[in-house]
Amino acid sequence: MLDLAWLMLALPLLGVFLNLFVTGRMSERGIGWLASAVVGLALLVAVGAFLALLKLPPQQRHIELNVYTWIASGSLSAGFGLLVDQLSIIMALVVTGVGFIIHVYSIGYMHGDPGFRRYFVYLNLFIFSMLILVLANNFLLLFVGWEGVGLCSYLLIGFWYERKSAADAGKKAFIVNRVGDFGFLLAIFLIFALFGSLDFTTVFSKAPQLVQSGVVSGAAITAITLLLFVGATGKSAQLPLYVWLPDAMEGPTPVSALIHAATMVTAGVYMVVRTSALFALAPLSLTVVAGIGLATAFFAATMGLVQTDIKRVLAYSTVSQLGYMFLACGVGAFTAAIFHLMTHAFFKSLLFLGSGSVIHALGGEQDLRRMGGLFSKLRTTGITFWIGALAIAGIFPFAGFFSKDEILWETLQESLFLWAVAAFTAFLTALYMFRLIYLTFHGPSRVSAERAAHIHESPKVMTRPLVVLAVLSILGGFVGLPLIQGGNLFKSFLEPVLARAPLAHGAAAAEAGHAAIGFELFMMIVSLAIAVAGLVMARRFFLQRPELAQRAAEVNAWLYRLLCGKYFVDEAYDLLVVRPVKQLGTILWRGFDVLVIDGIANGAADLIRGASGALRRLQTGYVKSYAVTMVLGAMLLVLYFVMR
Amino acid sequence: MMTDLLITIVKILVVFGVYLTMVAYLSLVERRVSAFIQDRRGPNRVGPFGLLQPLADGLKFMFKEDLIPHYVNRPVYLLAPLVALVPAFITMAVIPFGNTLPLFGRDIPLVIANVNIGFLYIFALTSMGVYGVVLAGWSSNSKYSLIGGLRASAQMISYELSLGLAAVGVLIVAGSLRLPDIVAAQSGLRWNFWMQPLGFIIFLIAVFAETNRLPFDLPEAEPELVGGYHTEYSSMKFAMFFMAEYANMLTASAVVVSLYLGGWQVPYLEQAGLPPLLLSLAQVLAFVLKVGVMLFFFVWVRWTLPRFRYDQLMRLGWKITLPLAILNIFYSGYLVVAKWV
Amino acid sequence: MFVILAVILVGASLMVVAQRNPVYSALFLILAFLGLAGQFVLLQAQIIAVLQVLVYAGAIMVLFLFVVMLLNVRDRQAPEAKLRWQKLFGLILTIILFGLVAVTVAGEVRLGPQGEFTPQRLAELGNAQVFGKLLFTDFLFLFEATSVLLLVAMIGAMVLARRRPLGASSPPPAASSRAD
Amino acid sequence: MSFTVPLSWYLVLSAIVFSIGVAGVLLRRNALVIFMCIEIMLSGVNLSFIAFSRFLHSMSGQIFFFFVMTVAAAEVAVGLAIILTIFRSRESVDVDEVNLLRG
Repeated sequence: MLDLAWLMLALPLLGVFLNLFVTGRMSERGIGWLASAVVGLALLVAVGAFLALLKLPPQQRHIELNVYTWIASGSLSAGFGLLVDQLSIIMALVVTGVGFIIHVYSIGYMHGDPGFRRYFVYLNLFIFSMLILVLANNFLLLFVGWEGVGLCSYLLIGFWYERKSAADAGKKAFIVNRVGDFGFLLAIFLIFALFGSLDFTTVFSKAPQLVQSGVVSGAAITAITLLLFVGATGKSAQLPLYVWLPDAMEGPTPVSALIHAATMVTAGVYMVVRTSALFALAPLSLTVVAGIGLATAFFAATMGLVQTDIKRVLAYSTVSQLGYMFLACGVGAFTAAIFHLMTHAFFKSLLFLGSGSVIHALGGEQDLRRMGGLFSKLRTTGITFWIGALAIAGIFPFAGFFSKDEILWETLQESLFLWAVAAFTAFLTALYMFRLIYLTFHGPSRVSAERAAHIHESPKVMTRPLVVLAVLSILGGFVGLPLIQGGNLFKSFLEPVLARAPLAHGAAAAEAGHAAIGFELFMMIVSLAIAVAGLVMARRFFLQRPELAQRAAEVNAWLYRLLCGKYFVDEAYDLLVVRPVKQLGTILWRGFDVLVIDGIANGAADLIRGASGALRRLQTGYVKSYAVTMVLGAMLLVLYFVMR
Repeated sequence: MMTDLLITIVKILVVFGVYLTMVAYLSLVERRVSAFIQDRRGPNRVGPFGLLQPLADGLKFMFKEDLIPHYVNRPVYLLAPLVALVPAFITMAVIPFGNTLPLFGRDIPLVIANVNIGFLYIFALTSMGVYGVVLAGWSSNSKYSLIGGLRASAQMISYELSLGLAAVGVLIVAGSLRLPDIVAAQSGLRWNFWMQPLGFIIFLIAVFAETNRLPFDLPEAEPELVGGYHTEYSSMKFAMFFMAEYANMLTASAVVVSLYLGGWQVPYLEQAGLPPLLLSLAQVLAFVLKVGVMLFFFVWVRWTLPRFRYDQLMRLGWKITLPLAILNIFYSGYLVVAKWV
Repeated sequence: MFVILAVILVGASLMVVAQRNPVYSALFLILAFLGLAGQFVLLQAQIIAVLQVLVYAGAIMVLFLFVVMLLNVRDRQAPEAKLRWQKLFGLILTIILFGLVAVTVAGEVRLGPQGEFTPQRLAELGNAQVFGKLLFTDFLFLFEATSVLLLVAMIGAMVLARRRPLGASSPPPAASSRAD
Repeated sequence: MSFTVPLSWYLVLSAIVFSIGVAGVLLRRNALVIFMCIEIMLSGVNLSFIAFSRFLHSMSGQIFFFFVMTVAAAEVAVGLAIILTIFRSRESVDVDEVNLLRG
């Protein structure tokens, strides 16, 4: 089964080509189910590979498949190779699993859209790129997947390109990502310069020795890891490059769920975890990662608190949760990061799909202020949404509780301050999530009259995925049970991949954890309490006494404005980056482009026109002239032989 | 050395003499046979059975006024009859009319030139034969002649293919391009006539077309083209075309006999125990007889079959005989592989 | 013998160029080909000589004559000034070319290694036999390639010469298949 | 037949014939004649092929002649067809009047 891992890649690609070239006359259903089927089959392959991997002893769960040598130039040789190990298989499972569910959901959601086929082509292409990203066995191929998902993201955000806002959002996402990609590329260059290879295995096994022997300085490793992290911040929407993600909500909701919640945005986390061996050698980088992650988590949560667009709330929530993951990475709890990544994929896609269902039911309405009281009408959506919210807020026994608690626990091992901020963020998380729930599903209906008439539960093709995801959101956490010895299956499964990186504090934390089970239990209760507190407060502010929220906003007017304006980061970027660049562009356009570039281009054209005008004379159309030319040529040849 | 040359010269003279005589009398034969077929008498006044008729004809042609129309292209007009006549004559050089003739203590091969590619030589000359007709047609500067010439060129080129390809079968069986070898390969009853009837028929058809004989005489089809390419010719020049036609017939008959009817071979005559000289002469006689039969066949066909239409002619040539000829090549190959020959 | 044939060849070639009437040109070309065939016989390449007569003189030239007669065109009088310039130029070019080639070939010719087919051997084996054997062994691929070439040319000629797009019967381009 | 004619004579003859062909191509304007002159050029080349074949005791020259001939035949068939078409549309075979390909 492991040898067939390439099928995971091949199947979505097949879907792309089939839907691009073959299924021209197929019905919507046919197209949609074909696209879903290839991803479903890929999921089956992934499951098969996973089971096959489980059968192997932990030390051998590392299979590399070299499909073919892609680039071989000098000492640079990048193969098209796949790496199947615990980490990548989990990622592949998440990608294909959530991907499959969302494909199915999309059949219902995109029903009747003129770009139906295009949508599924993009979606399959995305799955393909994402699988390349997670299965790549070297940095270059990883980068290919990285750019591939970026492209798909761009295409899908701007899917409704007739809308200027959608097209702009696509461009914004792409451009902001380029900044991160630039860092990533630099990191790759550095890695190649220092290690002479781009293969994960080679680089990671070499790195500790090279650093120890002083061939590669610690500063260089720090530089590499920081640059890698720059890439990660771009892709995973961390400070300061998070700005594109909220705008990305212009895309179809399933896309937001798949790409901008469950999979692509977690690529940064995956990349950091994948390169944990390098990060482990650079404590400074880890600190930066933790700091950025926590800051992002906190600020995004505060911004999510005041958003009125249902999807934007979720977008900020995603940013915030990604911050959590980076925080986990930063404190060395890589398994916790991946664990949270997985559970987050489940409940966040559930939430997005639920919001999609709501939007679908309301005929495109996204504004929280025009919702409310929908629970009775959208029962399935409402229940599953609740499950998702409980999961993200970290209420026992939903998935989010386990993963978030693990992060908080690991953070507490690292520093009390970090823990405090993280815990407060958890509180904020619960607060904005339940705000969302209460404003959407409960309280008085604020839906406009003509929309209210059409409210209906979504078709089964949409609600069934919700149910599946809800089940996953409930059960997903139990693979990583804390406290009980050997209960954390997830961690013990994943640990060997990261074992190559000796994690000082991680190991210490494990020691400490086993030493004080009571303390850990206490901390779990604390975090649960925090979450419940958020819930209660949200209930009070947004359901029972909405005027309280009003008043709070008035009292802290400047804070409210700040939050509503999203800290005016976009404006600051506009002022600091966009305008100068534009001005520079204008200068270059007026001065350089018109005069020099155009001059060269037009000059070349003029030259060719002039030359061809002259040469045209040669092309007289008379056979005679050609004959004369041939004779002259023959004479020259003969002359050459005579002279020789 | 000198004797060899002498013998060759003698051979040439003898062959040429016999040949010309035969050509002359062929015209008589044709008229007599046609009369016979049409149930009338034919020329019988000049000499016994009209045997002196060719002589009288010849004299008449010579003393007629040689009329050259003013609008013709003179040099070519004069050249054309010669071009028509010569190839037919010199083709005879490679035809073996007998085995060796033991005379004065030497074995004289009864062929003027035993060229090792005699077969191709025949074809080369045959292909030259077309020029006489074409040039005559063109130089006469008359529409009948021109059309006749064009028809002749198209027809002869078309059928030359079938001719050659049909004969390839013979070559495959004989394994040589020398005509004496080809004849020798047909000893006993193994005439190619029996071995490859298909090839023989195709060859025969093609030969009829090459000689512009009925049913393939479109270049000179009287009802349409007056006289075809020789409409504007008169007197001795017309006689030359006339002779050329009969010479071609004669040559063609000789070739057919050599290729398919065993040449000078008479089955099992060698075993009869005749003295060598007698044997040799008997074989020459056999050859002449066979040619005579072929000639009679030519005449017979002429007065029996109607003329083809032009498109029918082309279709027959390109769509029927040519593929069949190619088929025949495969068949011949099979003969060789299966060791039937 | 060489000289006689050479004179025929050169003279006939010159006449081809010099004659106004294309029919005469064609006739002289046939004569030139016959002269060339004679040269080939002198060079003991009988099969080549026969092929020369059979294909060039017999088939290709018939086709030429056929077309010449079909078209029956006369040289029209054209603007003379340009023509004279052209002629002069062409003549000069030709002479220069000839001079160059002649200088190259007339001097001492260094012969490369001699092959196995000495005249004696050739006479023994038979020119045609050797030729055929080589053609169907060492040069088989080329031979087959030429047959494809001929097929293509045949079809091409038919397509080009066809008067109407479909269904019309035009005189078949006969000579192209001759070299089989 | 004793062989006395040296190779260079043949080559010079070949050069002469070739040059005559070139001259014809350059001087004449009738497409048909130009075609014939091309055949003359080919003949010149063929002559040297056969001559070399004779003097080098190699059959390659003769084989080459065969291929040249084949190509010539194909060329003539196509060329004449082209000339025929040109004549049909223009009532002329003067190459100087055919200049549609003028740049």
